[in-house]
Amino acid sequence: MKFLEYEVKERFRAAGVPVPDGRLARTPDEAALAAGALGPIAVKAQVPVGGRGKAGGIKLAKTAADAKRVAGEILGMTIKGYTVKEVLCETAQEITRELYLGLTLDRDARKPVLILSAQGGMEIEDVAETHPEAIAKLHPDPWRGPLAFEVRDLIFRAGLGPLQAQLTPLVVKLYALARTYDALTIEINPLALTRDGGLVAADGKLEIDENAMFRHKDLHGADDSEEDPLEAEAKRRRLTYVRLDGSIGVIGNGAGLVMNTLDLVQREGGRAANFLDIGGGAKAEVVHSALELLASDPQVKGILINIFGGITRGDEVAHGIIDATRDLHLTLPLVVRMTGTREEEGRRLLQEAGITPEANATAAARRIVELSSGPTR
Amino acid sequence: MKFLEYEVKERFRAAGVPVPDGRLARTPDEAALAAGALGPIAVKAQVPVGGRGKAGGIKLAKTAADAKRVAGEILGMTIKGYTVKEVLCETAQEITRELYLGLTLDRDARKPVLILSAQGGMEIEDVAETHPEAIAKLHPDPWRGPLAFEVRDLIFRAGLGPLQAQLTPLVVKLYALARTYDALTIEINPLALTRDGGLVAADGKLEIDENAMFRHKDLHGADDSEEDPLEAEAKRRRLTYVRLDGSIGVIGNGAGLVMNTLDLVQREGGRAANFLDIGGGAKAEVVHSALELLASDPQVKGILINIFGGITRGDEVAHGIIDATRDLHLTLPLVVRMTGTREEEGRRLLQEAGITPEANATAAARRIVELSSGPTR
Amino acid sequence: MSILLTRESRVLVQGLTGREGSFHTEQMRAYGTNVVAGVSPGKGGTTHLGIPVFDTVADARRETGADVGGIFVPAPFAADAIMEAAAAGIGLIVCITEGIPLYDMVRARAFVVDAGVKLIGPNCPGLATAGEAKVGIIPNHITTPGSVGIVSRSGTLTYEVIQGLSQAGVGQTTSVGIGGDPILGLSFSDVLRLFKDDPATTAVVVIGEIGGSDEEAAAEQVIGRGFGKPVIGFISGRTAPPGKRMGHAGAIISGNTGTAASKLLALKRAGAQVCDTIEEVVAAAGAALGQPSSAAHR
Amino acid sequence: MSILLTRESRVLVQGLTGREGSFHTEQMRAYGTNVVAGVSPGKGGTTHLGIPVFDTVADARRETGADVGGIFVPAPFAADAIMEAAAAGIGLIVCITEGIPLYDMVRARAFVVDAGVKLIGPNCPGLATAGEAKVGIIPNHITTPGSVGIVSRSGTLTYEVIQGLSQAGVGQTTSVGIGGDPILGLSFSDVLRLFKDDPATTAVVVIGEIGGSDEEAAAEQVIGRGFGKPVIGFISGRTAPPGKRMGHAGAIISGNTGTAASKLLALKRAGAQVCDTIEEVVAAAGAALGQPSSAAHR
Repeated sequence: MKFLEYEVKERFRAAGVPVPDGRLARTPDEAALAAGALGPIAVKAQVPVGGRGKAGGIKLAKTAADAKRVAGEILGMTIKGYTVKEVLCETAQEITRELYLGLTLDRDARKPVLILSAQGGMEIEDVAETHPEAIAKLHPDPWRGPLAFEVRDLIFRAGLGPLQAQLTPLVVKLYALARTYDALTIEINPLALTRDGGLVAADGKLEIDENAMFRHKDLHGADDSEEDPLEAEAKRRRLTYVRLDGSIGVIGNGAGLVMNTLDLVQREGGRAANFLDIGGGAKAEVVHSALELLASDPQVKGILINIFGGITRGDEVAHGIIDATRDLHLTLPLVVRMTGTREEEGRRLLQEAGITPEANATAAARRIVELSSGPTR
Repeated sequence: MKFLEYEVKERFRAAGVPVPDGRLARTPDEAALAAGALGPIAVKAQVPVGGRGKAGGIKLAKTAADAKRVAGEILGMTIKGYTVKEVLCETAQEITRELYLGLTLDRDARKPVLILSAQGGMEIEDVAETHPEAIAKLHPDPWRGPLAFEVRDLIFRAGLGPLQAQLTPLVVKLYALARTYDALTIEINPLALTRDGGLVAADGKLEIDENAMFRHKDLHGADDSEEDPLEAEAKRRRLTYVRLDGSIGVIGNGAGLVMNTLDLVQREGGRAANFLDIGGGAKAEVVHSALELLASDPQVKGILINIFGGITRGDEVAHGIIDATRDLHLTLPLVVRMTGTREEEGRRLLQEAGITPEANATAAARRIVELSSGPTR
Repeated sequence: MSILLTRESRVLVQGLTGREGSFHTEQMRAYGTNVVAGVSPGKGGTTHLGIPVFDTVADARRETGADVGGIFVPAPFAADAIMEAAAAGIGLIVCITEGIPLYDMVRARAFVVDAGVKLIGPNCPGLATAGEAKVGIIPNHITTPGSVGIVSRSGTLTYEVIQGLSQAGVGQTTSVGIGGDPILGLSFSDVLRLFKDDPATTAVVVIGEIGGSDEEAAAEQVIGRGFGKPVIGFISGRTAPPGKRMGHAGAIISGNTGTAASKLLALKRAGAQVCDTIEEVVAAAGAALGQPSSAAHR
Repeated sequence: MSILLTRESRVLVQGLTGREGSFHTEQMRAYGTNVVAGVSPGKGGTTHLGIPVFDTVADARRETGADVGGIFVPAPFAADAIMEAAAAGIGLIVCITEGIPLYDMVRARAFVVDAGVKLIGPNCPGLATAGEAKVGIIPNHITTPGSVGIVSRSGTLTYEVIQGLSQAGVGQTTSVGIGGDPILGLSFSDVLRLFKDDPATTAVVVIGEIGGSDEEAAAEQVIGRGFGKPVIGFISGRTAPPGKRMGHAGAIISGNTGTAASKLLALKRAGAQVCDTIEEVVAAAGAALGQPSSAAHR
């Protein structure tokens, strides 16, 4: 779950991380009022993606009239598929230096990692390539969290020793926020050093672990439903779905198996329209729902279903397929490969419904590519 | 720092530890109002000491008229030296069983210890003697805190398995409270099992580590200034003072040295009126303040000052003694033993002021006992 | 004769009385696994499926000598279950549960490492020593005893390989699904080291996928350093686009790391035979054991 | 020739640039202590009292080879300073600071134990190896080299004993003030074990006080099990009433535990000679070394 900048900053403020004064505006007039109250402001599009500045989504306004005008320009614009519905109007900062402070998962270390960089304001991955010496990392012990002396050491290693007194509590607070919100990623970028010597979170990012949502039932994230209605619909249906750019719809059980099915489709000369994992132990309804989703995609010219039943039962899957083809009046080419638990029952049900399952995944992939041949681009 | 029952329960409630509905009353009429709102209530004297029940400080009231009457009896009574100024009026509980849950420091383990007992409602030390098998203990790892499986194990060991689902989160919350408040001791006693099967904190105790007060500047504890004005005054003067029952006032630097001075006084046939440690590096003003305090005690018939200067400087101590004897027109017998840092300067100053220091602690103790002989009881 | 699990292993099931725990425990017993105890707090003293149930893992271990644990408890309680097993001295913990919060798992992993015990998973199909015992959810009927070891991040793809091998007449020693989460217990390297030292295993199949760099680490640190047995490698997700999470929290290509190309290259450099399809994997495993490669096709 | 500290010890001072740190570092150097580094975050690269100052203990240790640390930082930061020293591999940490919060200290102690290093204190006077080196605040002029070891919970009472011994012509090896707090690093038992193994120490003075049961533990587990050297014991607080905290957070008699009587009895049973006054302690130590006991009186 992701949050918009203003939502992140509300949480920063509550945790004692300094943020600029700001107000949310949904109309140009509200932006003008904000400028009246705050003085010169930055007007910032609230969208759950990076690159707002380059896209023209962040503009300065010295007066209320300015603010009204630029807010009028930004509100309603589309940035990477997201329509701007709100702008954050923030006191303009006199920034003398931009730093980076963030936490993310270090997969290889199997621990979260705090990252502090003397080079902020850009993507940390880019800094890692261009100025690796400007980045310092700390892997806090998962039980102890970052200890004050470890944080000081991080700061000295990042070459930010003179800011140590201010930065140490900030790093500790950011980690505490990460823990409180089960953050996969939390970032202050840029962490701005202002003319008066203070540190302020000029922009912030927060992404919460979906697996931990049972601890955060009160939270509602940003509406990050892409303009693509299929991904939004898949999310509503609780299907693990990723949109791709080919023409063959793929359904399978298990991430590795589905990924392999995509690979097989490509190997046979086709391209998949999606990744769709129905998971383990899926009932007929889930299969039905998945087929319905793919059938609604005009890009899909044929559907391949690949099931290896462990917990998942062949008869359940077969029922889902049969019901869906009937209910949806499905006319697209459909190829099924099915093995594992209750394989015999499932195959028999399918054959009775006029669907002949393929013997193995490679053959199934070849068959669907043949059946749905036709250019998609 | 200690808290009154109602203050402890406010914190329990905020942390999600269930407590009875209750209202604080400062007059019999307020107690009557509480009974009107809550129905049958327990009226409980709010004093920072145990043994209220035996002293008549807790009474039941079925009606508003009852409540007014018993509150009138309890308000203004004196329990172990404390005048009752407030009563807590709480919904009377139908208690079917009383348990104990608390945390304190286990000095030998060098860790805090959680204690759970199937026998509540009495002092846990008494349970430990009479029903040791009813007590289960858990020493949480200082970094990890009590883990859920460890808490379940604690509950099963205390023979409270059937309450496991309710008790586990309660234990975790109590420990979190202890950490939040830097509690030396935190107790729910009794932890009451009610007729409807719920658990409720019928009484609570909380004592905070004075050393951690810099983290809790917003907290104000119970007014536990004993009726003895000297201990209250010593606290205001930030002197480490303990009232004893003899006639010889004792001042020294360092807890071990002062304790040893008390022992020496008793060995020589006297009895100390107090323990007073001026600590390390005390300035003349502290010595002055300490002498002023003892001089104000009518029980004190003579004063013994025993200083071994490490950080503490002899000349500073001498200046404090000389100024105080002059300012206070001190006529009580005064014996000084002084050695260590700046011993020569201190001794010279004292001798110039007509005070001859003793050579060693034993001689000094003997001398003050001789000088201040006279019955104190 | 295998790694990690044998028919002598004394298996305890945490979450025995739940729906998943009950179902798979029956499957495990049908496979031949020696399930000696279950743990369900508050149900101690009862029996379920004829298996004695205990309140705590410590009790269960003391009373039954259980040395392997399978965890089928819901995600919010699974990290605690792992730590309970580790604290009680269970030597091999197999956590099937999917969806454990990241921070819970980071702490549980650190706890397991401190305790010096082995963890497989979470979010994994578990492991099966063919013809002897299994802990987890690998389908019973697909395994065949033999001499190929399997280690895999994917559940269903593991089944594909096992079934393919069995149908081609190529038996297995132990098949281990290490799980698809970013925070795991045993890694590819850990399991490969065990296979290296197992005399019964004469060839090993490694089924990786995009994301992370565990396959690369295993290639460089284990396979490439005198492994001494044929290794057949396969990576799924070659056609997955960067930045898109493919189901598993772990299956994501971030920047230049975690690509199938990098993993395949590392395996190749380490001397493994890399394959494009599961069929090729099966054929290669058969060939490595000296069987006619045609036997690998049906 | 002593325990824990010698003239070769390379001492680092955390909080060097503070008032207390500066004063006592000068005293330590005047005593002969080899102070090689100071640590004050943000002042790295400067010098203070001619001593190089570093931002972190790790830096200081790397650059100067410091192996003993003295901590003079204020209470709110002292536990962190202890952990920093332990993490940097400082083998002996001496924390003088008084008033560290209980939970801070409980965690720091666990950290130090995990790191496998030694901690003396907190809230202690430190230690002095007579004529060689001292870390802490024991007055310089009272020590005399010799063969009596001292271990004590009290600061000023330690000075009394050292001075009394010196004035009676009885020299010391090392005097260790372990501190008066309830949560401590080295215990009486730990220090006594070191004295037992130190050939230069031929008799040991133990200065206990009411509260806790460390004196009893030391008597039963160390002194009473073939200590092999005379031990002279003293307990202060015999006349302290139960339930009243005597200055030190540790000095309190709770119920039946922590009384002077119980400690004296345990020492006696273990074969120690227990004394009523410091003068008797001095006389007994002199006698134990074969000096005329009259020399112990001035």
